[in-house]
Amino acid sequence: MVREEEAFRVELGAFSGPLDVLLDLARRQKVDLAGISVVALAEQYLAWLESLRGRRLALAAEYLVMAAWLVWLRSQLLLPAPERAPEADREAEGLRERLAALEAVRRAARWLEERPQLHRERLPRGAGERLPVRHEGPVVADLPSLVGAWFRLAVRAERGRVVRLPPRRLWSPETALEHIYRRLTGREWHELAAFLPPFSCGLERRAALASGLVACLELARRGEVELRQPRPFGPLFVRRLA
Amino acid sequence: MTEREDAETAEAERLVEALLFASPEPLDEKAIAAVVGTGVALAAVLERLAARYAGRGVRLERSRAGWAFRTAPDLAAKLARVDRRPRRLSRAALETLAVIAYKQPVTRAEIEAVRGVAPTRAVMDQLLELGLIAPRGRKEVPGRPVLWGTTPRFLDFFGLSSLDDLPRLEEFEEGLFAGTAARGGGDGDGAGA
Amino acid sequence: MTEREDAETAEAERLVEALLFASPEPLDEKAIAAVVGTGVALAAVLERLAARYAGRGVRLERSRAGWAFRTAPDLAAKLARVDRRPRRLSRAALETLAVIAYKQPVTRAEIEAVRGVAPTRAVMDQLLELGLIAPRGRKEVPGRPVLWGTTPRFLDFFGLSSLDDLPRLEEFEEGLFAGTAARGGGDGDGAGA
Repeated sequence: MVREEEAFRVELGAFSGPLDVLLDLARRQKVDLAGISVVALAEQYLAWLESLRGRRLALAAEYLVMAAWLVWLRSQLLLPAPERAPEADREAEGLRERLAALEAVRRAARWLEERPQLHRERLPRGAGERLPVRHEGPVVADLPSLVGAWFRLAVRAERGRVVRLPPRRLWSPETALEHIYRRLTGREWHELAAFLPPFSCGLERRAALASGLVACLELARRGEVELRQPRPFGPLFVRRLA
Repeated sequence: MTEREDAETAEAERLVEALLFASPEPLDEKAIAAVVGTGVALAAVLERLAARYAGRGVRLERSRAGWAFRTAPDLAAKLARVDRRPRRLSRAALETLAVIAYKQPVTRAEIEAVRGVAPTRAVMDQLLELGLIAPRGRKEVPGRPVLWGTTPRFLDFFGLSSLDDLPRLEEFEEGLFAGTAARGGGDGDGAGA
Repeated sequence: MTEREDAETAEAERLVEALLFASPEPLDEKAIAAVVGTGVALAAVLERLAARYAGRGVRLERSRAGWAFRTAPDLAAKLARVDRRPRRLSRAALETLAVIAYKQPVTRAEIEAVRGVAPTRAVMDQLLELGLIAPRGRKEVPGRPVLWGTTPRFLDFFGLSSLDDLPRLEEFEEGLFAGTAARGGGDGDGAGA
């Protein structure tokens, strides 16, 4: 594949690939393509290539592969018939056919080019109007989307209310530690909840409980208190060690 | 008018017709003259062209922006493309319906208070047309606004046997935030919803 | 035809006229029938409409892509500045398009075999973007290359009513082989032709 086609054309003029060059040279022989002399064509191609190299133009590999093949083909065709490689005549004929096919495609392309093209000779409606759409299909909705809509609204409403509340009161573990340590007296078990500040908001209470637990764990680590929880997720009890 | 003048006018009419057809915008007479040339009685050409299209499916219209072809207004309704594909309730309609379902009976103002925006006329009309909501009397406050509620068809539409089947946000909040203690009971509630 | 039928046909003609005027893209008879309804002899209506516009600045064209109004080609020179989108196809693009049109469905490798060079990415992109070609499945050979073909828009673009409007490729080859016997190669290699 000649990927460099576009870049290459700048250097080689209007040719898209070696076959294109050969077709152009063949047409300069001014005979029909079936009667074209492949030997002459090969020589013209090689001469053309030489002239490019003289101008130090970079050549794509494709052009050199074609050159190598033509050198071989020419040498074969110049031999007397009995000594030629049997495929040489076939190859020469194949080349003529390919050139004829390319020429036909080129003429077809020119024919297309000359058609009255859209946006060139035939203009479409410039200000197309968007026609209205009338929906007659059934309307569908499912329960999850209805419930989802409600939950989104409810949560948004809740958030809206939080903005109006005073900032959350949080009980830091340091405060909790000091508070519990000062109030924890005697040798009896006390429920941790008894030490919590009188927060009414659920979230603030839960946060304070967490801070209280952290404080108690720290006190236990220091050997100041011991902790007890009779059942999982049940109330926590704390008492001072002797 | 000589025969030649006649042919010229006819040719100018074709050109103006094509020009106005292909132009993305309306064209004023100056812009048309720039294409057609000044040797033509443009006003007469436009008049002839407008007359030719009178009563057709397309009309030549003149506005302040200029001349343009437009489909005849009486065809607008018939030209609508019919779309028979199922379509989902819009988000606005779903939200409005959800507020009515959960808070019924409610007034439009109460719906607006929850959603932040009032339901549009089109949304209310659609829900009414679908038979999902119905008026439930009036609220005895100044202005006596209509109270809205859901219909039996609403239950049908969403496959509910009663309004109690609608899951409440609180059930989920308990399950989500109250920790594992609440989980046992919360799960059972959820399954029934 | 009764008077009433006559009026109905006239009304259908107006409706089809408006519909086709409003659409920059061709509409096929199915799309037209979706708006006009099936109770109308659509083919006859379209025929009458096309006849009405014959010789005007705007013509009703028919192709496999459907029906569309287009400006008359003879006015092109004077309308050149109205449409700002004319884009010339490069020779490489036109040749590639010609190979696809004649040999479809065809792979890139097959296009390369004819032209001696593979179509570049830029050329394929341009043809795709203009909606002139489209993939037509894959060829069941190793690598399963994409097969390419032309679209209905290709017909509209070049003002063809169907692919049958393309001259046969052999017609373009005419003259290429003329006088073979007389010219029989100067160096002997042409003798076998």
